[in-house]
Amino acid sequence: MNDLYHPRSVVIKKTVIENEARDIKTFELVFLDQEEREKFEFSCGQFAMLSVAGAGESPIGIASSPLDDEYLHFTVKRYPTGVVTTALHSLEEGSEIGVRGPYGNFYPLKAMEDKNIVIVGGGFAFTTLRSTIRYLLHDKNRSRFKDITVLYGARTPGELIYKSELKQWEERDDVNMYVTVDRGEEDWKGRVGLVPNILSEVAPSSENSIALVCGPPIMLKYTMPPLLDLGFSPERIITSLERRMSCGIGKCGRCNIGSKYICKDGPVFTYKELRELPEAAV
Amino acid sequence: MRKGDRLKEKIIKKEQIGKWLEKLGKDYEIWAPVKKNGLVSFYPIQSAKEIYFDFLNSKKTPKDLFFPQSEVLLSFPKEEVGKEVKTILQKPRIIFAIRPCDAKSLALLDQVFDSEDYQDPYYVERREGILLVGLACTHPQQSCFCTSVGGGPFEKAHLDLVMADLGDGKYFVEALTQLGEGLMQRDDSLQDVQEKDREKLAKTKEEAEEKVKSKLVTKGLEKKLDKIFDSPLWDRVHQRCLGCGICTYLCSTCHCFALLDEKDKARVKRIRNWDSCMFPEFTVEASGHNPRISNRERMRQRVMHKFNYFVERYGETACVGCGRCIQSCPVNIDIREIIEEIRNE
Amino acid sequence: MEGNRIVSKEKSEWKPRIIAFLCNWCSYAGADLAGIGRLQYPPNVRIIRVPCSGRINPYFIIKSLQHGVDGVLVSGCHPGDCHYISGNLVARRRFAILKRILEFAGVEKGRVQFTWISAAEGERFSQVIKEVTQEIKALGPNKRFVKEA
Amino acid sequence: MQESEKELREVAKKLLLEKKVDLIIGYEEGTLPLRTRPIFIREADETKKLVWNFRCENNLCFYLKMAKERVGIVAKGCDIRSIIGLIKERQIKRENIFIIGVPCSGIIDRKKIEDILEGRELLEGIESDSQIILKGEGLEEKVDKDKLVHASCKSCKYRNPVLYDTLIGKEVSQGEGEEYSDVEEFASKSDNERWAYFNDEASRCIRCYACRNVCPACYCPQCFVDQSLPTWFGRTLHPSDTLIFHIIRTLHIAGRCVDCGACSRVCPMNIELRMLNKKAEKDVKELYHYEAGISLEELPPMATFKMDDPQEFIK
Repeated sequence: MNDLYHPRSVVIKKTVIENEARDIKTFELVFLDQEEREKFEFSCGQFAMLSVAGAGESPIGIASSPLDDEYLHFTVKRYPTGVVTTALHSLEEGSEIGVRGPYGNFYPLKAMEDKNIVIVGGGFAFTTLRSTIRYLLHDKNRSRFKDITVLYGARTPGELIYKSELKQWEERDDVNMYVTVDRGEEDWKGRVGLVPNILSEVAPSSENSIALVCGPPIMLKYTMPPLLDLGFSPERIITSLERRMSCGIGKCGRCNIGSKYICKDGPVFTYKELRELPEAAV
Repeated sequence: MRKGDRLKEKIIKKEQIGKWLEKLGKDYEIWAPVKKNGLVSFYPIQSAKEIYFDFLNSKKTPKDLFFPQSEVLLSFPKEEVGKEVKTILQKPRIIFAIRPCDAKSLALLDQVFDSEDYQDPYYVERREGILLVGLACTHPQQSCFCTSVGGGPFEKAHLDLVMADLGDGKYFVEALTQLGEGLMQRDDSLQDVQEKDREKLAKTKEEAEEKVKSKLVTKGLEKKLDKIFDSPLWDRVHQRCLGCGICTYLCSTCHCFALLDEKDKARVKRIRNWDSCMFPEFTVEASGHNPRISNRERMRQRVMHKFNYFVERYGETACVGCGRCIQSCPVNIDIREIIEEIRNE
Repeated sequence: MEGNRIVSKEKSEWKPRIIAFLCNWCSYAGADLAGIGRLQYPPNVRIIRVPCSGRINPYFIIKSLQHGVDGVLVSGCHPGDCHYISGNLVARRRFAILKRILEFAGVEKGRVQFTWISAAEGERFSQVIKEVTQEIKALGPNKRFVKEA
Repeated sequence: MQESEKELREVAKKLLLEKKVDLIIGYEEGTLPLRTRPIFIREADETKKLVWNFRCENNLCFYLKMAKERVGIVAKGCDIRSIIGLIKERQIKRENIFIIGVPCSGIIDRKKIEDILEGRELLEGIESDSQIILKGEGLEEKVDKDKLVHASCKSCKYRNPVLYDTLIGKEVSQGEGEEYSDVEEFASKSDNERWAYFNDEASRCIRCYACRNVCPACYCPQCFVDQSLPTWFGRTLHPSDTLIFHIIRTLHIAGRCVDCGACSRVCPMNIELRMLNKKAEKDVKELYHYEAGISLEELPPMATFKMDDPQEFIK
């Protein structure tokens, strides 16, 4: 009866510190009851409520692919005033936490088939895009999609997350990888430049293409004009929003933007939808 | 329900009410308006003597009997999970003398908490286990505007039974559901309705409706609001706002909440508390970023949610015109004025 | 939690749980000295070391009561001896008002106590603990502010 | 009253016309009987909306905390004491505030009217010099203003502004009577009685925080009760949580509270918040001989100390 708010038990199998500042960690979670994993059917772009007993719950995007059926990945940034994120970061491997979800809508994977995919990500908001890339590049799926271009940027090389995977993807010839940083460092040999600028340089074709964009609000704001210039129509630009959430199921009211609830009607919106929402500020 | 079925109408004398409630009290826990510390609120009663019949409306809305301001949803360690939602109501309940506007607010909350895609177990159990005995409003206040938002002082919708004070020591009682009929039949001393009672009822109703002096045009308001999200109007209307939670916590339709954990010696409790969009903390994210930075944005959200977003989502205005926010606002922010300003914008 | 169990036993067996916030520079060392000197005092006190009595926020005291402790003792340096010159003097004003307000609200006199104990006063420390424990024992279990499970 | 209202409007108009201030914060008539409310005036023409009367119950200092421009504020004795506190604690700058001081013989406590009405609705209230006429359905009652004066005002010793840039009207006589008689009477009750009283008051609290928000002394960017890391106290309606909130607020404003009574007046649940605050005020006066909001120089008592401060309470 109280299933709605009842988190399922998972164990932290592994944690990976993703950045130099050591405040972004990826948690590999395994359900105590494997049946629960099977019931936990999700798609790329969705999120779940992670809960630490005594600290509370926090909405976190799912970073693993739906095809990673052994585990779930969540990449969490710890904030000084974030009760749950701080609690999560202090947990050791083997600790038990709760997962409730999956919630929200997802990227239109079906509509993306037979199309060129342009993925633009910034900073730590790359998580659900990572889920998507893993999904698209999976042996079972790759052939269903045309060209895949990934543009990912962070402020500094130390802030790039999923570094080993980025390298793997760069080595593949069926994906065009562009990794950039706002500010380079001495041993950084890669690109330096803001995501919107690199996007204009790379200039992926908009023909038969869909763009997925996810990043901090300021990046979203400046990425939209170049995408439009490249010929992407607003309904072909897909993005994901973030707001403070509490219930995850469209009831508690705090992620309300216009008549939509980000947690339920989102977090994935097309740029067209977004422009019609008050308060979205993109 | 068969409309106009006169067998479902009875007359009860004021002095009989005590007896009737005593009979009902055997099977039901009765909650009724009681005056304590100068405030009228709904409390469980033992005798009809405790009831404060002459109330204009209760200070707090009876919404908290369905959706409490603070409620434990779960508790850990996990062996206790699942035991938590025991039967919430020990005994079926009657809310006696609920006002029609507050009954309507429950119908609005149903849209949120008892919809096709989501049934809140805590809310639904209470909703199913609590009967609503309405008391028609013979003294609407100056700040009432129920008739402008689809209600009325004698509105019968969403009630199981409705009573109306005919002013001559008699109450007109009408059963509106089978359960309501059951309540009525509990007492065979209820009298049959005479023609003059019916006339009296019509007259009282008319008088009451006349007393609702505030007339607001809410039709088309949602369309107007669509266009004025960035209007300077919001700079004006929020100016006085103190940013407190009175309007939201006394509102009969506000339903935002927060889930949070609390630890005590033995366990962790996951608690659901009411929250208010008027508080800065409502939207502040872990990063410290707050998308609604000032009272201006927060008040706009409150108005938009009631008169635009809710309408778009559920087809109705999330306001029943009870006027509580107007009465209790410490700086006299008056939603009627705001609506008027929006219309004139 | 252990203390919790003690509370729930027969009243005759009831032993108060007391939290003592001790300044690192004086009273804490005083407690140490009492220990070194093998001075006996009741074992009902849980010590929390703080850098100065000025560090003690009224929240600590009220929160302790809310969590169900039966008494709170705060001890700092004698006036003039503060390691940080005046931490205890500012705190003294704060404690004075706090104590009066708590008692006004119905918290029994003696439930929350304040004292100055220097690093050299081991004997005094054990004496104060004896007295405080006795007084709180006489008051019985704390019922004020306790948020029951 | 009429005279001073006229004078007030003229002063305000002049201030705006001469561009001495950008904004006037004062009172206008509200939308309910006997209600006035804050008004913000930037155009000289609008000053005719200003009112000054027995019903100007709000403490307008709340708005000073966020004003960015030069502000003229209509302020009663207690409001001015609040302003002094804000200046002293560097929340506002003296040079940005033009104080239009109004001597005040006490303001209305609408809760007393509710008691008189006993559930009936007030449809009209007419204020005359010494009386209020209450009108409603089958109701017409004349009540002496004296009977409706808020408890804070009765014994107020600062009815005439202690600091101002211009004074409207004539000085009035100070309040009379023993200021702390309520507190003393209450203190004479038993521990259990006092605890039961506060527990009962706190059990009505709905955590709307109107008392805190309206309080001129409460200006923390984030209140302790809203802090999440650490979460100091619970956010439930348990009287322990709500009482702790009120007690800690009392401690925070001890030596700073000017007993303007705004917290009590805004409380929708009729919680008598003054009792705690008045007690703290009394203690501060007794122990440190300090009264809040009187001088711009003297340090707030809880931010300072004396070597020989009383310490009879130290074991």
